[in-house]
Amino acid sequence: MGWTLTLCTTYDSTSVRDETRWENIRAPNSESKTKEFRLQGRTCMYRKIRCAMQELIDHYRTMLVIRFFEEEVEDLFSQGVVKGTTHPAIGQEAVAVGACAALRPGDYVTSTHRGHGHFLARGGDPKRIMAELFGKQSGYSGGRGGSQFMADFSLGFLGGNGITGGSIPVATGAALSAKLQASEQIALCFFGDGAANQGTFHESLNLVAIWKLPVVYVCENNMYAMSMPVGDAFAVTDIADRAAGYGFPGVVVDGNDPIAVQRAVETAAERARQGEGATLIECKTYRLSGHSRGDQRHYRTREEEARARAADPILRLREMLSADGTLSDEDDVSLKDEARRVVSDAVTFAQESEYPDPTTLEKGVFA
Amino acid sequence: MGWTLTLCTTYDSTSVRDETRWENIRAPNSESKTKEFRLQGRTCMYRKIRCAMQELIDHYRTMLVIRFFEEEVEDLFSQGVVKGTTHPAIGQEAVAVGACAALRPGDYVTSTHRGHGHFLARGGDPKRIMAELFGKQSGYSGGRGGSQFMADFSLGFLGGNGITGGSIPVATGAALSAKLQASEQIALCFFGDGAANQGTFHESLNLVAIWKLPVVYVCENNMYAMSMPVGDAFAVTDIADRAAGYGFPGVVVDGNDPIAVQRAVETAAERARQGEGATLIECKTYRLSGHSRGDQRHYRTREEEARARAADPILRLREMLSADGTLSDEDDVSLKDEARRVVSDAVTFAQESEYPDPTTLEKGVFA
Amino acid sequence: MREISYTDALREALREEMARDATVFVLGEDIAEYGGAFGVTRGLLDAYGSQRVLNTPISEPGFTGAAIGAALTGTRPVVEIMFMDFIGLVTDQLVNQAAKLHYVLGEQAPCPLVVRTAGGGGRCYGPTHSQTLEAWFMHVPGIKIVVPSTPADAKGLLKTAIRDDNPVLFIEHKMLYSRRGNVLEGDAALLPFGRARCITEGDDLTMIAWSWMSAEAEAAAKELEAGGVSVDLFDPRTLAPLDMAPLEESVRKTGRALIVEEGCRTAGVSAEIACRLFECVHEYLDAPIRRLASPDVPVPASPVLEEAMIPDRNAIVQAAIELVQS
Amino acid sequence: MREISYTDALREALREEMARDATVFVLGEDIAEYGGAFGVTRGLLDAYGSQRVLNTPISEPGFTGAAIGAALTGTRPVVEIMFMDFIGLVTDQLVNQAAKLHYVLGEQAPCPLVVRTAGGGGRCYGPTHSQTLEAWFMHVPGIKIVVPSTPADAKGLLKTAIRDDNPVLFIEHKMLYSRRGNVLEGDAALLPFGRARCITEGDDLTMIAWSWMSAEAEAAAKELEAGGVSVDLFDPRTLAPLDMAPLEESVRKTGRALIVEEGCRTAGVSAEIACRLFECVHEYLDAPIRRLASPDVPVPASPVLEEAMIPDRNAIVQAAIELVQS
Ligand SMILES: Cc1ncc(C[n+]2csc(CCOP(=O)(O)OP(=O)(O)O)c2C)c(N)n1
Ligand SMILES: Cc1ncc(C[n+]2csc(CCOP(=O)(O)OP(=O)(O)O)c2C)c(N)n1
Ligand SMILES: [Mg+2]
Ligand SMILES: [Mg+2]
Repeated sequence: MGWTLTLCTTYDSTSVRDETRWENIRAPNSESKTKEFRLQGRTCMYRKIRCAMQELIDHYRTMLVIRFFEEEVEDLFSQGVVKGTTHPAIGQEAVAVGACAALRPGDYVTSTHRGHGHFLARGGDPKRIMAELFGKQSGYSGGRGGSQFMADFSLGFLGGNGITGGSIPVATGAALSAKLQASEQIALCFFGDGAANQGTFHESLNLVAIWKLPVVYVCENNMYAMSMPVGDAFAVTDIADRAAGYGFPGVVVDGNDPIAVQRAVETAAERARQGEGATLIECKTYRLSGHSRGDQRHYRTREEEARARAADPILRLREMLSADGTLSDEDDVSLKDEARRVVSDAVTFAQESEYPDPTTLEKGVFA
Repeated sequence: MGWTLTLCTTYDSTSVRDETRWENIRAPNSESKTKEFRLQGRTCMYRKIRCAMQELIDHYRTMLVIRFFEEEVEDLFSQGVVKGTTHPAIGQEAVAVGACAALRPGDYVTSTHRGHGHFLARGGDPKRIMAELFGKQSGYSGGRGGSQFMADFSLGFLGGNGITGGSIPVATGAALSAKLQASEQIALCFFGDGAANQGTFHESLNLVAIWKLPVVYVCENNMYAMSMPVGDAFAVTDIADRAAGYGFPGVVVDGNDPIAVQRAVETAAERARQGEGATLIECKTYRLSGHSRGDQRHYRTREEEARARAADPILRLREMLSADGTLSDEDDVSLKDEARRVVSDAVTFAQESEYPDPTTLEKGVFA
Repeated sequence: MREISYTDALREALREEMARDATVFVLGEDIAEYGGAFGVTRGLLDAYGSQRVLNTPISEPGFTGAAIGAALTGTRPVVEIMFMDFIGLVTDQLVNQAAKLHYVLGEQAPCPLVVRTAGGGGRCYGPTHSQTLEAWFMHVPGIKIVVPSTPADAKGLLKTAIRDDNPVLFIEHKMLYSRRGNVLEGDAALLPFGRARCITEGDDLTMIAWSWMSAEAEAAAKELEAGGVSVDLFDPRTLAPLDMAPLEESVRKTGRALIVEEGCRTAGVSAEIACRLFECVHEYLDAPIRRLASPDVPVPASPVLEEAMIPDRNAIVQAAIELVQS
Repeated sequence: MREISYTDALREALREEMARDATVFVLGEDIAEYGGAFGVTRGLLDAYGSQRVLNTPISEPGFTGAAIGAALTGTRPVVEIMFMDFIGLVTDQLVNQAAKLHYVLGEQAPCPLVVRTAGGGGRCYGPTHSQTLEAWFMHVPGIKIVVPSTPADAKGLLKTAIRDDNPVLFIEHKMLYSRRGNVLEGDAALLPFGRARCITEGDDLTMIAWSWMSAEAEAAAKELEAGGVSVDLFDPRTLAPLDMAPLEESVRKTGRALIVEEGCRTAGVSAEIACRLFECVHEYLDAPIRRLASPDVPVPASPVLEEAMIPDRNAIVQAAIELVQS
């Protein structure tokens, strides 16, 4: 356990009803601000917060695995080795890693169409995830679900979803069953900015509010729903503000900072476990790659992308870790090698796995 | 044109972003408060506001027609003369009458399952409405739609709906077509507190907000969705607060005061016509009757109902009009006679009308 | 054996299963104090408390989706969708989530969900409170469909539905709630899925009908019997799984079949049943199989129109006579 | 006549109709700058501006409902639902609002709404991006269903759909977007609803297929022809209205019919078509009508499983040969 420098933004959310709950995010310790920067038009700043060095290194490692995994998948798809479609989470690694780091083993996680990162961060096996993308029997769903439908119930990871917002109600149900069974589990629900305009988002937040269910909503606002900029899809600046309509807190955090995300989720998880209900955490981030294969990205400029790349969460974390002396260049190289090996092992595993037997097609429709 | 005394509450809504827009509701003139009363746990007060006497008498007359119409319908149903089901708007007359009084002839109105009052207030023919309930050919829908599906497109009245919240998206579309056709029409959308928890409510408010469509949302918060008290269905006190999540104003008005409703809708309609977008007006009122035929009202107490009956909008309006000397007892009797005649004429018309010819059953499925 | 109503039978099934298994809970609009629009859940709140009898806001997709999430994580939710007409609001939830997740997530978790709903017309409730829509769900792999017509079937099949590890669409009928009949207690009441019930036996004609139409067909069969036409009448009771064997056997015997369906004719359940019969026993048919169904129109509110639309015992008798004479 | 792709044909239909009638507008997810997930609306934003080419948030029920409201009040909206699998989200809107309002409001206002969507599999897009669900809507009175398989049909029928005063579900197919063929300009391109297209003529067998399956069946028919089996192949092009006359006539000639459907077998479109044929021309049948369809399973993502599921030209050839030999 040591002190290390990380990012923690000063985003202000008008929806934060109970200011004190969030003080450890907003002012994680009494040390003064050290550096300002601009992100998506807001002034943010670095602060020192209490954080185990090892934890940060772990985060960095997992973020690297996600990044390399997604880059590899993009490659495999564009080469036609892997069929179908995929939605890479490149640029959004900090949300997945920070949020999952705040959970306990039994907790539930629901994911999205852009879910490889969530699954990896939750401890999913890269080999079986990759095999699923290859449509192989050894994949998490035996090749049936593909990129958008993968789960590991033993990890509490209830799966991605091909319907935008599709797993938001599932999270309600997982939390409800936790409550009915008086377990200490909570449900963490990942979803995108686009999903926040689905009707089931509204219905779910209201149900969770009136039933005081232990849900932590993690909105990955990556600034776009496919080609739709958040500015066109919302008449409000912060999605977190919608929480007020349901009577629970909404907060905005820097989604490119794993620690900011982690602290926010920890606080929300604690709240949920205490029976105090839900929290909506909006993580502002950016999808650095295209929406899916074939996206020409006509709806945004290369300049905007370059600005966003400057805030790449992996670069920022590395910079910070090395500025702090926590991570040497050598360590960095070996961490990256390690992450690349995880990914290439996964590819090898997937390649060497068998396709499902077509005669099993009709098996398992019913339990 | 004269000065008369009416009710105007001092409900405070935290969602009112632009305070000045609402000043004529909140402080319609500079005269001081005259009387306080309590409604649904809030302190409200009478104020003097500028209002034509004739307008108030007209409101009173229409409210009486609605009341007697609904009482008659309840009777007819319980006698089994009329089949199917009906949802009386008894106690909610002030919302329908106040809101429709603020509209121009070409404006659109969408209604609900509890829509007879809206239709009558919008100028619907009591005879054809009653005939529709009787399932007769002369009814607005030729007997096909029944209580929940009646419209008069020549009045801009686009109909009720059997799906709770079903016409909320229809209002979006009507406003959209008005905008595309650069007409000056606006769409007034009635819906209940229960409907505000439907997903399409959320989706519609967002669409209307981002497209800046001329919609005035009139939420009739009658304290219950069937048996579900608003306190159980919402974790917030005011539904109007939800407007903030979409970036337009939400206000709360005393839904038992036709003038309060009218002024709020006028202001919102003006805003809509100016291209400034939507407003959500929450009218707090009370359903004095059961939800529909057969409702035993186990979910609330008779005491609560008695308290609500003391705030009966028709009684309050009459009290005020007579206290003010505007309405003599004689006038009152003759207005009531007139209203009763309108209703009994409607019943006679309906009784004497023909049933639709069963051989027309399959006609008109397609246009 | 006691004679009770279909409503009471359903309530008994819920009570018994809730008592037997603490993971069973019910949710839906107005099911707590109000007891549900048709009174089925009356008394459950007092018996099992507000943790297991959950009134929901009007958010059908949201609470059905929540039930799916709960079903995937160790509980057995029983959802009430007040009218079957509202099933269009939860089609995505049923089709893309409930019916698929077990298969597409590699058989990791069952989804023991029951969705109860009141279907059909006959009460002049109008176009969005009277529809018969089971045909859609026969076309959906991964969901079972129950369409009980008697108190015994209602109770026995609801208990089975709750114990089933799969999503079950359980379609009650508003014209049957007051129907009375004998029911058993506890496990003795259980009835298996996929087992058609033979209501009357006869040689002249095979008749197939479910839900309310089964009751109308029963009345029609009596009338026909009196008129000298003897009917082999079957109620499939579950449409998925569908018990074809006794139907096929019967058609081999009678050579004629009439399928009675309350829903609209085109692409209805009868088309599937007729097709399967044609495929298997066409060489035994003395006349084309007849589908008697509602015409392809929305259900009108007016009593004269609704009556003209939905097949009743008279229409069934007439169709049967035409068929045996052809 | 120019040879263009199905995608381009669809785009031409939209452009021509938008130019012809200022009340036509398009809305849907990512249809503006992005041009739609399959590129159909590319360029419309530049041509007609953001008032008539509306990008929507991800709110299918909300924007489909809005389109219904707009259709009822004097405009002609064309909605894009990105994948047909999402149609379950708007089932209530289509069934309880769009399809019913004209009838149940006493024929006061038409509802000229087109809902375009991309159906079907073949691209390994997985369980919620590959489904074939038209059968549901055949069971819904008040909605027309178009299932074009060629560029000419795509263009001609989309233009007709936009001019139709009723709700039209217009189902495109992701395997057909790149298919090329000749199309006409302007009104000459218009094609009527309810008119089946005869693709090949033959005496041995009647084959009926639509959308992608029509293309596969065409390939199969060529192969069968080469092998000495001549096929009367029909594409109904619209499922509602459904043009039965030429199909019946053909079966009278061939005595055998094979219906090919991409969707799941049970309670599919084929059941209805087969039933109608049985009802009308049973005495001409030399063998039971054969339904070749996908088995009753969700569409799996894995290429080997998807391929095993969906009928293709080989499966069609095989089924046809079995049928003519029976
Ligand atoms: C119901 C539904 N509508 C549309 C789509 C197509 N689609 C897939 S992802 C996506 C964008 C989702 O945006 P967001 O929620 O912001 O997530 P992101 O892709 O940005 O991670 C869309 C429109 C879908 N899969 N499901
Ligand atoms: C989609 C849908 N769900 C449920 C119902 C049954 N239902 C009819 S009215 C009603 C209550 C509506 O409450 P609210 O919106 O507050 O209107 P109110 O009845 O109080 O006027 C319910 C649950 C319905 N008609 N449609
Ligand atoms: Mg996004
Ligand atoms: Mg209400």
